[in-house]
Formats: sequence, structure tokens, C-alpha cells
Amino acid sequence: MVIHSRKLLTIITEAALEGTLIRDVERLGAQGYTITDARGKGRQGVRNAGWEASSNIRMEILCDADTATAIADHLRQHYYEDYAMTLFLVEVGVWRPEKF
Amino acid sequence: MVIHSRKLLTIITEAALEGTLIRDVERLGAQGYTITDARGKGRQGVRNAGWEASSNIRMEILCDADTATAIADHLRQHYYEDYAMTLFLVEVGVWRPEKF
Amino acid sequence: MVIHSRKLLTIITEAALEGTLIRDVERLGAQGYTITDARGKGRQGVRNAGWEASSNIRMEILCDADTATAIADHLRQHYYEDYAMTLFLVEVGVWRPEKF
Amino acid sequence: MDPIILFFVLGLGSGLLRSELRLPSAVYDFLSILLLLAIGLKGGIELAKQPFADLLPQMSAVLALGFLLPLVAYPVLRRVGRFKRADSASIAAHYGSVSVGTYAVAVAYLVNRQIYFEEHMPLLLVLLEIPAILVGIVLARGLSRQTKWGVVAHEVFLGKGIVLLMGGLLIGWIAGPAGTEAISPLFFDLFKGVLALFLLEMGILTAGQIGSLRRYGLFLLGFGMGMPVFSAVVGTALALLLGLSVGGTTMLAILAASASYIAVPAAMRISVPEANPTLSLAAALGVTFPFNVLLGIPLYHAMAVQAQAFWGG
Amino acid sequence: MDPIILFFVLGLGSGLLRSELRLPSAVYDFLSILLLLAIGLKGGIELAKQPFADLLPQMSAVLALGFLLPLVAYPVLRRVGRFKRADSASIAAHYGSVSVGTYAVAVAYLVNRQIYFEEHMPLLLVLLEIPAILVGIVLARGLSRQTKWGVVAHEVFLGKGIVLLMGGLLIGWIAGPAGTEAISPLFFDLFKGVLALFLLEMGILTAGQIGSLRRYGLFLLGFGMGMPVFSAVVGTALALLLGLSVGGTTMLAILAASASYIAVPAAMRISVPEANPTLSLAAALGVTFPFNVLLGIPLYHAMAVQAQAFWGG
Amino acid sequence: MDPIILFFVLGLGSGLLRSELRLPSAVYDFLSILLLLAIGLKGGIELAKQPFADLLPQMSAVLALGFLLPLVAYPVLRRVGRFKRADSASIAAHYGSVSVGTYAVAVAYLVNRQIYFEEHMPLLLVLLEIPAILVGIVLARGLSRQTKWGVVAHEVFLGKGIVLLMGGLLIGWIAGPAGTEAISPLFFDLFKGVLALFLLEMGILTAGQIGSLRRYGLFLLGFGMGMPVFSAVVGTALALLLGLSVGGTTMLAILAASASYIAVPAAMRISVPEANPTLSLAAALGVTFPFNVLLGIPLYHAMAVQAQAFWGG
Ligand SMILES: Nc1ncnc2c1ncn2[C@@H]1O[C@H](COP(=O)(O)O)[C@@H](O)[C@H]1O
Ligand SMILES: Nc1ncnc2c1ncn2[C@@H]1O[C@H](COP(=O)(O)O)[C@@H](O)[C@H]1O
Ligand SMILES: Nc1ncnc2c1ncn2[C@@H]1O[C@H](COP(=O)(O)O)[C@@H](O)[C@H]1O
Ligand code: NA
Ligand code: NA
Ligand code: NA
Repeated sequence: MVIHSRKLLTIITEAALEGTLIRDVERLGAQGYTITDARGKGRQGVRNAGWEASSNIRMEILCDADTATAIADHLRQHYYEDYAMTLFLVEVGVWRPEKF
Repeated sequence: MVIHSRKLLTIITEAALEGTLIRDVERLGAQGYTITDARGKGRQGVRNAGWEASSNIRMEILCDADTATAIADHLRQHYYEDYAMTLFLVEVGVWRPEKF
Repeated sequence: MVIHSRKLLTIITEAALEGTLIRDVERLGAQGYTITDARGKGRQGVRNAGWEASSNIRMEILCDADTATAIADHLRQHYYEDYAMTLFLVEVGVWRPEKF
Repeated sequence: MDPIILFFVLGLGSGLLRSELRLPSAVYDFLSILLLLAIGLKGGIELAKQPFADLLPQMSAVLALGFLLPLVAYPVLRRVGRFKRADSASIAAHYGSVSVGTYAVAVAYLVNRQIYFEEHMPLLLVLLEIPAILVGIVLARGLSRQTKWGVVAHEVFLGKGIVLLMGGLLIGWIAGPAGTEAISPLFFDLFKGVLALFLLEMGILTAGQIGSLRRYGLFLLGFGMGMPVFSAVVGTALALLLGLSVGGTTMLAILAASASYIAVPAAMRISVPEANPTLSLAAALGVTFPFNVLLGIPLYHAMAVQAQAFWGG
Repeated sequence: MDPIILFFVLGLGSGLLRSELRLPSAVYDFLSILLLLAIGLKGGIELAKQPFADLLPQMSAVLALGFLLPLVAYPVLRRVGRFKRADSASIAAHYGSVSVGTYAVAVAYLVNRQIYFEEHMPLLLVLLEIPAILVGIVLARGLSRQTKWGVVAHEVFLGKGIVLLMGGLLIGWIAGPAGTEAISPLFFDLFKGVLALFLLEMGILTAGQIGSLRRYGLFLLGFGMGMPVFSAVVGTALALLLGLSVGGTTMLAILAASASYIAVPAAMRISVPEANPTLSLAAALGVTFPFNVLLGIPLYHAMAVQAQAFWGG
Repeated sequence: MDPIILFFVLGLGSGLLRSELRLPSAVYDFLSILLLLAIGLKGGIELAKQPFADLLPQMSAVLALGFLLPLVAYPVLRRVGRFKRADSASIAAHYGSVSVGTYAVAVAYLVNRQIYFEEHMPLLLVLLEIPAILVGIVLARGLSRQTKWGVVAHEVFLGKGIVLLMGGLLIGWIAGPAGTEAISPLFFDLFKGVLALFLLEMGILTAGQIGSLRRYGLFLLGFGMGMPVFSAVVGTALALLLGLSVGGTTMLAILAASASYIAVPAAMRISVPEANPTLSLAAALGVTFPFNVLLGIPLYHAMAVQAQAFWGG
């Protein structure tokens, strides 16, 4: 089957934001998302998952380019300044484009 | 050292499929795999990891394009209809191509 | 906002290496990293997370091409032979390039 | 009111109010492992006290019950509920099997009221778990050659729940009351506390099913309460035939009435994947579990008392 | 020395020496859940024994205390500490609220010495957790229309800690001493052991704060010890007014003196995100928690004894 | 048969039958932490009862034992087993050190039979863990300058196992029997139940080693049973020299006979990475652990009884 091109937006941020983030990305057009627990280090120092206040999540959203941009813009405006947050975008191939 | 091009196939699906999936991808030529626990939402609703029946796994397979296609085709034929399952493919660079 | 190109280096290796690895990648120029727990199979057999000695981590580092190469070279020289370790590199887009 | 029920209500309430309260899945697993082993051990210790042969009639009767109940449920689901074949078969299998959580609450209920019951019940629990799964698969597929019975058997007999229950049973049986004394602080003294925490999480999980329940409508709600009452009547009748005590009758009724939400979902997912798991979970977990725990147990107990008074020996 | 304190010291030491020792986060969660429920249950059981109306004065006084303390802390942080508005408000909220871990250590301390205290303290604990959060938000934002009070209320009242404490309280209240007997092996007999493990992890977490503490300097260190002593004096005075026992006075002092590191950080992160969470955690967890646990509790106890001797009735 | 052994057999059986049964890793960690702390505490409480100086001879003897055993094992592995230098050194280190799990089973065995043993054994356990690691590194690398001894020391002395054992020991020592009473329900009353669950998981882990064992052949199988018997003889002899009781002799034999599968693998992975960890784990966990638990302990006990009868004082 032919492969279609889509975007994978990955968001690494504070676990405390999970609920809010889910609401936001669904409102902005994400058809789904996947979350794993993570730990890490960045501008805001070490966040190593021992307990809630210092643990990260890693959220992935498969979507088209516009949705990815809309979500990224929203996140940068509302959360990037005040929260530990890292965003990146990857070009991916999918087989069932209608899903995303 | 020179970088070689390979494929990374990512499969997000129900935790209950882990054993079956491992058997299938090895039979179809995967030399290895990596699995993390995940939660998420898609066509089949919210799957948020509280307990086995509703948790996801995220499996990654580094391989050549043919193996990736073979695995993806097999999965779509056998599981895609009945299980929560998302697939995507990324172009990656590796240093030891003989491994995959 | 305009998207800049960076590299995402992913390292899948033995959980026992976490501390050493963090020290090494920071010394080699990584501005941050993200780690998730993982299990898997490769050259060195099944590593399925039941207990420390047989569990994996999956570390991601967003950085520029030179840092990625430096880290990959270092890892291949010092760990690749003796430890379970898999490396791959993906081209990603980021919005705040100064961070990485 | 028994505090363990209050823990269930607390979980249900905080789930419905969308509190972020959740037990980590490792903790939920830990609690289930403790409960399953404790129930198995308890049963095994009692088996050690009596001749095994005496139990064979009860064991056969319970196996028959496990084949019967899903065969009754299936046509109702298919004709009245208008569910697809696979879905009907899967839901029927859930209701033919048993819920260990419900059983544990019933144990607490009877022990609390110091009502005697035949202590080898865990053996019957294990036996009742299995036949409905096989019936469910055959109902969905017919006796097709395609079914990989090896895989099914592996899934059924080596699933976590059965291994822990059976393992506990065997260990209790071999080691006997004296042998297991040293491990009783963990498995028996903590039992009700562990059950309380388990029910807290069950309440949260139940709350999570309300959404799907709303979607799939009234029939599931009715079935989720009618089917257990029917099964309890059958269980009660069987208990009378077998000459069980009032407590034992209550127990057999609750075993029949409860619907599986662990072993059967896992087995159905592998063996009848085209069945929609949301349907059976919404019914078994969203309706029948709370119904049995909150209303069913006292109801079946009252029924057992009446039945024994009229027909019991 | 009480062994639970030694567990804290063990955690602290191995953290400072960079040992790899850590409790898995699921285990930490499990221990917190047990502690919160146990404290709630204990309080609820005592509430069942006395007329609720008698407690209203104490409850109102404690609510007032929760509004007062952050209002005192804020100007100190803003003027003397020269922190930004949001940071001052957030730290003030932490110190106006309470730490359940500190409370648990104080319980162990008093029980160990067989000192009576009013057992409904968990009710006051719950009440004291909340007002400071509201004050903190208003200090940071003013009474702005923008604040989503619905979201704030959800975060505050349905956060894990409050749900478990309140839930335990209600369950204990409804079920009473007899009803909760069967679950006491898990919640009460294991209490001190669970607390010991919890303090082990708290020691490790505290060690992890030393780095940020070094970065943010002397003022936080001073504030982290001065503020609790001040709050303890206020708490002691209030306890005298309310006519509490020596144990109860110690308890109210420690409630006032302790600084939240669970409920408030979570609430502030959502409601005042521009506040730097590292600052408040370094102070509450890196300074005030160890200070209270190691020195504060005996100090406040001595203070309560003196105060009761001079002014007490 | 002791039920904790049956739990091991249950784990082994369900692992071999490829059941999906597993304890979540957080639970496994939790159980290990409880066991390590309990063993340490127990030893510390006993240390509090006797003058420390009396133990110095035993402590030195055990340290010497820890240096000796790997030096005996190494040439056998290198010459007879034909393993590479690094592999021989690493396996030798595993067998020179001790297994806390095996020790715990031996404690249960002796306590069950009410056989007295010197209760400061946990101190000897800690001491015996360490020298073999150093010997292993030197055997693999020579006294090379390249070895980062700082890193090695950190890994050895601040590894989770040693910190918890030593920490428990110190806490028990300082707090004494009275001080630790309040935490005994968690650490001591639950000990055997916790050990049972731990052994369940150990059985599953052991089953996972059978595959590698098959690959690496007969020599490992022989070594995995011959080496512990040899070590047990040495341990028994040493115990006679030191004038230990029958129980103490059994204990020293089992300490000598057991092979590490936690501390040493971690240390070797960092310090001798070119050694293949599969080899040593297959031997220590796949052969020696079950051998000791199922056959070794009664065997060494019988040996101790005989030895004490012939030569004991
Ligand atoms: N360069 C990086 N590579 C990979 N992950 C990163 C990087 N920088 C930050 N992160 C992750 O993103 C989280 C938040 O980043 P920050 O906002 O920079 O503190 C960190 O805790 C890391 O998990
Ligand atoms: N658009 C998406 N982006 C990221 N993950 C997704 C997306 N859709 C589905 N998933 C993941 O794939 C799983 C199965 O998807 P589905 O088959 O659509 O229910 C979900 O539970 C999610 O974890
Ligand atoms: N082909 C592969 N695809 C995905 N992950 C792999 C692959 N090969 C190895 N890995 C992961 O990398 C770890 C170490 O690999 P290895 O060094 O080959 O044993 C394994 O345990 C897997 O988690
Ligand atoms: Na049933
Ligand atoms: Na306070
Ligand atoms: Na040894």
C-alpha cells in the first residue's frame, strides 16, 4: 500500500500539564495522542521522575502539517515561557492517512 | 563514520498483543525491537494504562525498507481492523547497518 | 514561526549505564536529554525490564549535527562493543533552535 | 456499612468528579496478586482438611453451571440486545465466568456477619472461571478448525489470575494450616485492608465505564442487573441440590452472578478480537460489579436464607 | 532516637553521597496513599465519638490561620527576600498550607511519648491545606476575572491528597471504631513502618534540593527556618485560645509550622505558572521539612509545655 | 515443605510454562527493599546487645573468606571451563560474594526449626559482599592504573543493596529492640510473606535463565552446583574454627555457598564490561540459587550438625 506523509509532533513537558494539554490538543484538531512517562534535563534543570512535581511526560501527536503548526504555536504562546517544555517535529509516513 | 539510511517502524497498540506481536515481527525479519509502556487515545477511545485491558505499548523496530513494509502489511491485515493500532514510519540514520 | 533543522539522537542501552551516559553526553555538548524506561531485544538477547540487570533505557538528545556525531562516536568507541546499545539519528524540526 | 464498600464508593465518587486520584498500575497489580494468592491459599488450606473425593459432585456441578450460563445469556444478547454474533458471545462469556473481586467482597460480608460457608469455595471459583471462555469462543466461531486451541488453552490456563489462584490453592493444600502460619500476617491479616484499596481503584475504574455505558444504552444496563439476578437464582437452586449451607448457598449465588473483568476480557481479546471490548467491560464493570457489591450480595444472602428455610435440609 | 527519624537521615545521607538508592515512584505513591488514608481514617474514627458542633470554633480558627499565615509571609518574601511577585505569592502559599509528612512524624512523636492530643486533628489538617492556596493565587494575580476559579477549585478540592484525606475521614466517621477494625492491620499496625519508608524517600528528595538551595542563597535558608518558628508561635497562641491540650497545642503548632510540598506545588503550577517551582520546593522540602522533623517537633513540644504551664487552663 | 519454597517452585513452574505472570518491577524493588532493610535491622538490633569487639575475629575471618573464594574459583573457570579472562574473573566474583535472597531463605529455614544462630550474621553478610568484587576486578585487569577505583568504590559501597543493609544495621543498632518495636509489624511480621512473594519472582527469573544455560552447556551446570558445595565446606570449617553454633555454622556455610545476583552483576557491568553478564547470571541465578534453596540449605545444615558433632566444642 502507498505511504502518505504526515507530521509527528513530540512534546516533552511537565507531568502536571497532562490534563490541560490533552484538552488543548484535541480542541486544536488532534485525532489522537500517545503519552509515555519520562525524565530528563533541560533549561529548567533536572526533572527525574521520583515524584509528581518533578516528572515529565512525552506526548506524541500524529497529524497533518497545519494541525502540528497550530498546536505548536498554541503551546509556545501559552506554556513555553513558564513550563519545562520541549517541542520537535518529524516527517513520518503512514498507511491510513484518513486517521490523522 | 559514515551514516547509513534505515527505517524505524513504530507500532502503538494494545498491551495484550505484546507476545503475539513479538513473535510476528521476528518471523518477518526484525533483528530486534524496543518496547515502552504508553497510554493514549485514538479511534478506539481512551486507553489510559490504569490496568492491563486498557493500556498500550509502543514498539519500535529498526530495519530496512522491505522488512518494514512486510511487517506493516502483515499488521494491517491481521490486527488493524480489530485492535487499537497505529503505525508510522520514519527515515533514520544508523552507524552499524549490518545490525538491522 | 519558522522551523529550524536539528538532529535527534536516540540511544537504547542498558539501564545500568544511565549515570555514566548522562555525564558523557553533557560533557560532549548536549544541552538536555530525555529518558524513558524500555525493554527489548537485539544482538545481546532479550532484555525485558523485570529487574535492573536486564532492563533498558531509551535516551533522546536534541542537538546539532556536530554534537550528535561527537556523542555517537564516543559511544561507539567506549560502549558499543561491551554493552547492549543501539543508536539512531533522525532529522527533526524545532522552533527554538537556540535551545539545542 | 462495611468500610470496604465505602472505599468503593469513594473511588466511584472521585472518578465521577474527575479527581486525578489513581493507583499506579504497579500498585493495582500488587493488590490483585495479594488478593488472588490469599484467596487461593485460604481455599487450599481448607482442602487439606477434607477428603478430596467428597468435592467431586460440587466440582462437576459448577463446571456444568459454567457451560450453562453463557448459553442462556447468548440468545438474549443476540435477539433482545441485537448485538453482533461476536459481541454477544463475548459478553455471554463474561457473565458465565466469575469476578474474583466480587467474591472477595462476599467473603468479607459473610466473615463480618460470622456466617459459616464451605471454605473450599476458591476451588469452585477457579473451576467456574474457565468453561464460559470456551463456550464464548465456540459461540463466536463455531467449532472451527481455525481456532488455535493451543493458544486459547495457554491464554486460559496460564493467565495470571488462574496461575495465582491455582498456585495459592496448591501451596495452601500442600503446606496446610500450620505451614502457612508464618505467611498469614501478609496474606490473611492484611486481607481486608488490601481489599479496601483494591475496591478504591475498582470504583475509579467503574466510574470510567459510565461514558461507554451512556453510549450503548439501556439494554446493557438492564442486562447488567437482570442477568446476575437470574444467575444467582440458578446458583441458589444448584446449592440447594448440592446441600450447601446458607453461607455456601450465598457464595454459589454470587459466583454465578458475578461477571469476569480480568480473565475473560484478556482471553476474548486474543481469541475473539472482533468483539468490541468496550461493550462487555461497560456491562461487567460499569453495571454488574457495582450492582453485586452494593445490592446483590445482601440480596442473594436474603434469598439463600429464604431458600434454605423452604427447601433446605 | 526514634528510628523513623533515622530512616530520614539514611535517605538524606545516601542522597548526599549520590547513592543510586531510590524508591520507585509507584512505591512512593503507594506509601503516600496509605499514609493519607490512615491519617484520614484515624481522624474520622475520632470524629465519630464526639458532637461535631463542638468543633466549629476550632475549625473556623484554623481556617482563619490559613488565611493569615501567607499574608504575613508574602511581604517578607517580597521586601526582604526581593522575590518577584509570583514567586513571593507562591512561596507564601506553601508556608500557609501544611505538610502531611510532617504531621505524621509529629503523630509518631507524641504517640511514642504517650502524650494525648485531640484526635480530630486530621480534620484541622484538611482545613488548613486549602485557604493558603486561594490567598496565594489572589496575591499573585489580584482578584482578576481571568483566574479560572472553577479550574482552581477542581485542582484544590479534587487533588489526590485532599480526596484521600477527606475520603478517609468520611469513611472513618461513617464506619466508626468497630467497623474499621478489620482494616486496621494494614492502615494502623503498619503505619510507623510505612512512615519509615516514606521518610527514607523524603530524605533522598530533600538531598536533591540542596543544589537549588545553594543557588538561591542564604535568605531562603533563613526564611525556611524562621517562618516555621514564627508560625508555630502563632499556632501555639491559637491553641491556648481554643483551650487545646499540651499535645493538641504541639499539633497545631506543627500544622502551622509545616510547609506543603505536595498539594500546593501542584495547585500553584497550574494557577500561577510563572512562579518558579524550584524556589518554593528548595525552601519547603530542602529546609523546612528537615528542620521541622529533626528540630522543630521537639522545640514546639517544649514550647507547648511552657505555654500551657504559664497561660493554659 | 516450607511454603516459601513452594512459592519459588510456583514461579519456576509458571516461568517454564511461559505463563505471563510477572511482578511489576516496582513491586520487585519494593519487596527487595523490605527484605534488605529487615535483614539489616534484625542484625543491628542484635549487635546492640553484645560488645562489638568480640566480633572482630569473625569479621576478619569472613573478609578473608571473601578474598579466598574467588581466587579458588578463577583458575577452575579459566582452565577447566576455558572461559575468557574477563568472564572467569566476573563469575569468580559472583561466587565469592553472597546472595541476600538465599540468606533470607536460610533464616526462614532455621527459624522454622527453632534452631539458634548468631544473630549478627547480617553484619557478616555485608562484609562478605564486598571483597570478591575487588578480587574480580583485579583478576580481570591486573592492578592497572586505568581502573577508576573511585568509581568502583562508589558502585560497591553506595549500591542500593549495601546502603539498605548497612543502613538497616545502623538503624537497628542505634534504636535497639525497644526503639524498633513500632516498625516491627511491617519489617518483621510481614517478613516471611514478603519473602514468599520475592521467591515467586525469583522463580520466574530463574526460569528465564534456563535458555542461556542450555546454550553455555554442562560446565556451568557442574560449576554452579560444585562450587557452592566446596564453598560450604570451607565456610563450615571456618565456622568451627570461630566456635559458632550449629545454626551459625549452617549460616556461614550458606553465605559462602551463595552466589550474588544483584550487587556483583551491577559492579561487574561497570568495572569489567567486557565480561558477558549472561554467563554469570545463568550460573548464579539459573543453577546456584535454586540448588541452594532447594537442596543446599538442608545439606549444609546436615553438614553443620555432623561437623559440630565430630569437631565442635
Ligand atoms: N536537548 C534536549 N534533548 C532532549 N530532551 C530535552 C532537551 N532539552 C530539554 N529536553 C527535555 O524537555 C524537558 C523540558 O525542557 P526544558 O524546558 O528545557 O527544561 C526536559 O526535562 C527534558 O526531558
Ligand atoms: N493521531 C494520533 N497521534 C498519536 N498517537 C495516536 C494517534 N491516534 C492513535 N494513537 C495511538 O494509537 C493507539 C491506538 O489507536 P487507535 O487504533 O486509533 O485507537 C491510541 O491508543 C494512541 O495511543
Ligand atoms: N532492530 C532493532 N530495532 C529496535 N530496537 C533494537 C533493535 N536492535 C536492538 N534494539 C534495542 O537496543 C537494545 C540493545 O541492542 P543490542 O546491543 O543489539 O543488544 C535492545 O535490547 C533493544 O531494546
Ligand atoms: Na457469572
Ligand atoms: Na504552615
Ligand atoms: Na559465596
